[in-house]
Amino acid sequence: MPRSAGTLLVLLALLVLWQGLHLLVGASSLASPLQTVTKLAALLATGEFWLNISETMRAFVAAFAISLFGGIALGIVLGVRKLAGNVAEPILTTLYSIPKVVLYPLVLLCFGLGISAKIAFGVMHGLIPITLFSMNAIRQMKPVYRRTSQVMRLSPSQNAFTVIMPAILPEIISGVRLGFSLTLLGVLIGEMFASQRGLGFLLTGAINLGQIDTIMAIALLLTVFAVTCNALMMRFDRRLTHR
Amino acid sequence: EEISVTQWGASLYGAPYAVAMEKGLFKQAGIDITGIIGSGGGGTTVRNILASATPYGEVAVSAALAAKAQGLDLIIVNTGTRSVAEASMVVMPNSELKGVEDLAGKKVAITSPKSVSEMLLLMVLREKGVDQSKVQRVAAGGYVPALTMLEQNAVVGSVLIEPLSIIRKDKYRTLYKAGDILKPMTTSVGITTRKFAQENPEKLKAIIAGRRAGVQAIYKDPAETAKIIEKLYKLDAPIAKEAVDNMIPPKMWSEGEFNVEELNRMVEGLKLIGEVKSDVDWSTVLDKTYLPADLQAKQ
Amino acid sequence: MTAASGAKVVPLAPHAAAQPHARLRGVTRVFDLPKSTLHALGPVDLDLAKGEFFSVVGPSGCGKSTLLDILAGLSAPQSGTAEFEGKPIQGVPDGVGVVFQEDASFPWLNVRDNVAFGLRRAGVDPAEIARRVDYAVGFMGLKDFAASYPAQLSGGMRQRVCIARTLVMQPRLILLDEPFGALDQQTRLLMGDELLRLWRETSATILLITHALDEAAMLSDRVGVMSTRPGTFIDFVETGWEKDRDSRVVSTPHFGDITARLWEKLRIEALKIMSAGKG
Amino acid sequence: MTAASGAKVVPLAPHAAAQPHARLRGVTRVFDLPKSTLHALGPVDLDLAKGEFFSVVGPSGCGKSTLLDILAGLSAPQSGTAEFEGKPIQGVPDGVGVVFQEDASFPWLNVRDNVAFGLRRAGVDPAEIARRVDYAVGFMGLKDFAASYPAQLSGGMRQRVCIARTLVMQPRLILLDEPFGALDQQTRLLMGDELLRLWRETSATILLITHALDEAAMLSDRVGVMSTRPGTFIDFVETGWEKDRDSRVVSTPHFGDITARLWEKLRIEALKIMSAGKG
Amino acid sequence: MSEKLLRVIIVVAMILLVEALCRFGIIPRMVMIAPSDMVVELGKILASGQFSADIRITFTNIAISTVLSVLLGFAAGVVIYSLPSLRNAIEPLLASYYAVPTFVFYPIFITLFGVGSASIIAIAVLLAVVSMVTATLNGLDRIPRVLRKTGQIYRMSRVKTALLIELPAATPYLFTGVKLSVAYSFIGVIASEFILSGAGVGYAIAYAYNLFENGHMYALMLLVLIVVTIVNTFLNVIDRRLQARRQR
Ligand SMILES: Nc1ncnc2c1ncn2[C@@H]1O[C@H](COP(=O)(O)OP(=O)(O)OP(=O)(O)O)[C@@H](O)[C@H]1O
Ligand SMILES: Nc1ncnc2c1ncn2[C@@H]1O[C@H](COP(=O)(O)OP(=O)(O)OP(=O)(O)O)[C@@H](O)[C@H]1O
Ligand SMILES: [Mg+2]
Ligand SMILES: [Mg+2]
Repeated sequence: MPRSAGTLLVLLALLVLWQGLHLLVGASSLASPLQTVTKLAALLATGEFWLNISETMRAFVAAFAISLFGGIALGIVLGVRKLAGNVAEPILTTLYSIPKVVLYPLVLLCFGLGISAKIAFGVMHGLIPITLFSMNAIRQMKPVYRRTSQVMRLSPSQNAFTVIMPAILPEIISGVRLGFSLTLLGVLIGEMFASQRGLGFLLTGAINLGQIDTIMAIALLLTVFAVTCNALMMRFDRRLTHR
Repeated sequence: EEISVTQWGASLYGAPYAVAMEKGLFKQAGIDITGIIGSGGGGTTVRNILASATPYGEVAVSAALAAKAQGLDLIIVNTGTRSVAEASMVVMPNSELKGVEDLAGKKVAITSPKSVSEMLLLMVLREKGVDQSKVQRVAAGGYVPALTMLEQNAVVGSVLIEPLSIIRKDKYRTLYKAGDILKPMTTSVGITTRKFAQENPEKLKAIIAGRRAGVQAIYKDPAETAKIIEKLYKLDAPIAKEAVDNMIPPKMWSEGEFNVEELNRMVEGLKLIGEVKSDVDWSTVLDKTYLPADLQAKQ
Repeated sequence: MTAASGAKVVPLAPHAAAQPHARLRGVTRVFDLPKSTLHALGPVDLDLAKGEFFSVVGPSGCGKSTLLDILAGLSAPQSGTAEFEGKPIQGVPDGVGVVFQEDASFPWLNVRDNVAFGLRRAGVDPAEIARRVDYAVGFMGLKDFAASYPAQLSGGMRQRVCIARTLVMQPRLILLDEPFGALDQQTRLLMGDELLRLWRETSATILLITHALDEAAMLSDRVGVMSTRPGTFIDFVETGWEKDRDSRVVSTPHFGDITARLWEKLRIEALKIMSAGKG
Repeated sequence: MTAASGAKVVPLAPHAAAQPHARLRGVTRVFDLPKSTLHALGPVDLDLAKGEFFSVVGPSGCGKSTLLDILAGLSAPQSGTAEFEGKPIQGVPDGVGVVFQEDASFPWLNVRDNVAFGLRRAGVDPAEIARRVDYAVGFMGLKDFAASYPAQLSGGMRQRVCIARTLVMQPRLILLDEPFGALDQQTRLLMGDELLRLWRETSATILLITHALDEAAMLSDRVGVMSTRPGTFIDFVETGWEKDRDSRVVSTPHFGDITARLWEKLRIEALKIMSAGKG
Repeated sequence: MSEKLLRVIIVVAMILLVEALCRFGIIPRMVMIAPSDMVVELGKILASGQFSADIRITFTNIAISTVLSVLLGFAAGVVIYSLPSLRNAIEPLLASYYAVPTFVFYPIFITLFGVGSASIIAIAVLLAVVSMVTATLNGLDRIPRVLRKTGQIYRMSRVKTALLIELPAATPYLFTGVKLSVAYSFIGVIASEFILSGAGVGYAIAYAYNLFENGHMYALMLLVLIVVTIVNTFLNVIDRRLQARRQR
């Protein structure tokens, strides 16, 4: 697997760069890879930290589930209803490029504090990309597939589950991958404001106290988590679609 | 039930609640407080309070007044902290600056415009007779970035606050402690909605009484307090100890009684940064009826 | 060379007299565009005899695929009547198989599953599915690729997958829309031979749309030449080949005659467009 | 019908005897793949007489475009020699024009600017550019589209833009790689006539790669048939058409003879692959 | 055209609905002020110039960050494109990039770039640059090989080929990257200000939120919304111009 070997090399180079930067700017601004990993291990050894992780996870899983199912459903509706899709698309792309953080006060005011605001904020980030990708997946599905299922006289449900779903899956997965990352980001930002638990809360605390090793450890954890999930989804995609 | 406390976990405002919770003092007073909702402070805390099932919380005076000014139906039912002893100004160890007077004509870092850090700086300058327009204030966005600016010589001094100042005390020299220069003033107050107060006077009284018991416990046994803080705030033992010890002499935590003089001192400060435009008519804001009877009498 | 001896060129279809397998009368199709309408096809009269191999040639955009859609029941004619096995075509009739112009293989299924797709949906017994799929995969020369996915195959092989997928349903009328468009001449020739073999074995009626005149000339019993849009049949050319023919007919003089006749028809049609304004 | 009377089919190229315009001797080309090498072409010997219209037919992937690249100086042969006008080909020689297999029109330039592109790069005087571009645009029937962008044209028209862009450079050797691949038979026929007219007017040497045997038979003086990869010439077929021919030759019996011969060659080649393993 | 009309109708209807909800007190004034009030407030703060320093800082930072991400992303894209083995190694990482919470690197940036605009710009660039890299790679990939060959036929130099053929051929794809860079620069700058900084529109919104100045807060939100919409519409117009020549 020379491909992943190359990726490993790049990761190694990043590590070296990280260490170099650490030496350059000093330990108070950037913890070294070793310090970070040690700190992460220490954090992971406390039950407290796992509580925070599970808090973040709860919000994230809920937000992601809503983005996922809501986004796909909405995307499919907009993809099938051409007019609705054409009308909605520019609105959605504009909403997508709004810095959603400016709406955070509004979210707090509407949802109160606690998990629902975090979930809402995660959904605001993740829903639109998944919707847009799903909509385009339907729109760009080769018309010949529809004709084929007609010629084979498939029932509507056969058509939906054995033709349309598998045909649009790859696009949907791309959307879901982006939606995944952005939902996570949204939940974290949400936690950085008003909460008493969660990784975002820990991050705020660490930033306020200048605990750089904690910051880096959480960032590392999040990065590893997100990159792993992403890689798994890509793997799943390749497995399933053979393209 | 959960209540909100500003800067929970980051500053010692919350110590009485921590102690009261740990030692079961709230339960003794007749209420079961299970958790504290923390936040970045200011209006966020006020909003958290409003959104809570038990809308009581301790917030900065400025936030309470701002919320009131915007027409929120709030009342102040007790006071929280009454000292600025945790705030200081640091310089690099090799700095030539000796005192507040030397700041004239120099650049110093504050967290953000109109923040408490700026207010305290301005109050100190006024106290020491330094023209505030001669000191250039740079907003860093937070205490840690402010220290970074200091280290990079972008400024000569930086505001700082405990426990950060204790954690990093070896790296800087303290130019002044705000608590040494400024007279005591009310820095945080307990607020609630008028509606909640009318419907649940007993609960409210229990919270205030529980907190008061917490404050008394702190002064009685600082060592134990430090242990509790260490645990709940996840601080190192010596730092927690020093942080608590520093706050004992200036009597940081009030038992809840209102002191108009100290309240007005804070308003003077808020006027300096322009957050409050005129004197505050406390009678419309304060409600003493939920304080323990002995404290109601104190002025 | 067994084929083509004594074959004649007969201008109009004698099959039309018998009870036709499929029958179009005065069929037209008009598309509604955003601001106008487009008369795409017709009026077309066509009779396909049972077991006939019929090819359609005509310029691009003349309505060949539209014609196929109507026969497949995928779209209804604007006017006129379309019948299959004596019944009017409404929706896709049973017994009709279609190989589309575009690659319609499902990229998420391997070759075997692609071929078995229709049978599974129709609820055919698994043992029977296996039998039929094996046969079709072998027949189309895909045995070594049964477990491959379409992305790993060339365009020509993918088209074969689609043909096999249609075949296993054992349609009585097979409609093929330029199935060899992506192939080079050599492979076309080989595929043509296989198509002929298939046709003989199943005795299905075949309608083949192609733009290659020589392909039409070599494979069909009868070639219909269409005009430019709105497409109508301007000529029917009987090839007179024996049923037992194969690609060797290309080296007979009669093959040259047929292609020459087809070319001449097309050239006249082309010159008409020319004089009407440059295409 | 003036053409094709008394034309004969001559197996090998007599032009080769004269001083050839372009000349290949023992030319091969091998590509380095990540894990192996691919022998794509040759050895090929070829002489193009000055003013000859030569066509190449052969199966897909046999190396036709590779051959063209070598003549155009876009890639160097692995072994053997390539000459143009008596000089070895090193880099793109002056006087050679190429129309590629793929659409090479520049989508960001309108038709006029596309056609003028090469002349501008060569620093030709603006008045002269205008004159030549006008002529070529008119010649290719693009006058009404001079200000249009390629995306607004059909595939065939875009290919004409590329031909015009090549023409204005007045090349002495024109290499055309399946220029009519995207067109239907009718339009091909018309384009073929235009190509013949162009060839007569400029008296350039033309090498045309095509997969349509009838196109090769109709247009060329001589057709080279290539084997499968690695491509070598397995036959040269002389058509014997007069220089003054046009598409009417398709309805002569001789046209049928030539196509039949080309088909037969290809069929034998195809059967060889068949027996070697299914393609 | 009718689609456009429908869209305008829908947007206007939604605004009117919110307006009505606010006016009738179904949405309390403390939660949200009516859209018409937002406009009035926006007019006021623009007239008073109270936030003009913040607005200037923010939009300058966004502009700088966009330009930097576009240039850096393009350059990096070209380099990665020309080194296929590096590219193979990097591509799986690029695909996961947006999963990294960029803003936690702020403490490092303030050490490297100091407190203030430079660090904020650095975060925004970090966020925005990758879409430009991806778009550049995509654009370079999609230059048909035959266009480069055509350049050779006209015996053009490498530089001329790059300028006259490769660049125009890749432009529509590059522009997609530019669009994304703008969007992410907006998000990066304003989010950083909101969370981390002491100046700028993002900070002003957070500050207004803290002090219950709903008027200022919603006026500033509206400002951001309007600017994003205008910039987006403008970019889309250019994009459609570029695409129109390419598509039927
Ligand atoms: N769904 C549709 N809506 C509008 N116009 C259509 C539609 N389908 C086909 N057309 C138009 O009808 C005409 C005939 O189309 P059709 O696909 O039948 O041509 P064709 O003969 O199959 O062409 P080709 O040889 O290129 O496949 C074309 O002009 C086409 O643009
Ligand atoms: N740059 C290259 N690198 C590696 N292999 C190549 C390259 N160019 C062509 N080939 C291979 O060389 C063989 C001949 O290619 P070429 O394009 O010359 O064929 P062709 O006869 O023009 O085919 P077609 O009729 O499909 O255009 C093919 O197998 C092709 O895959
Ligand atoms: Mg068609
Ligand atoms: Mg080729």
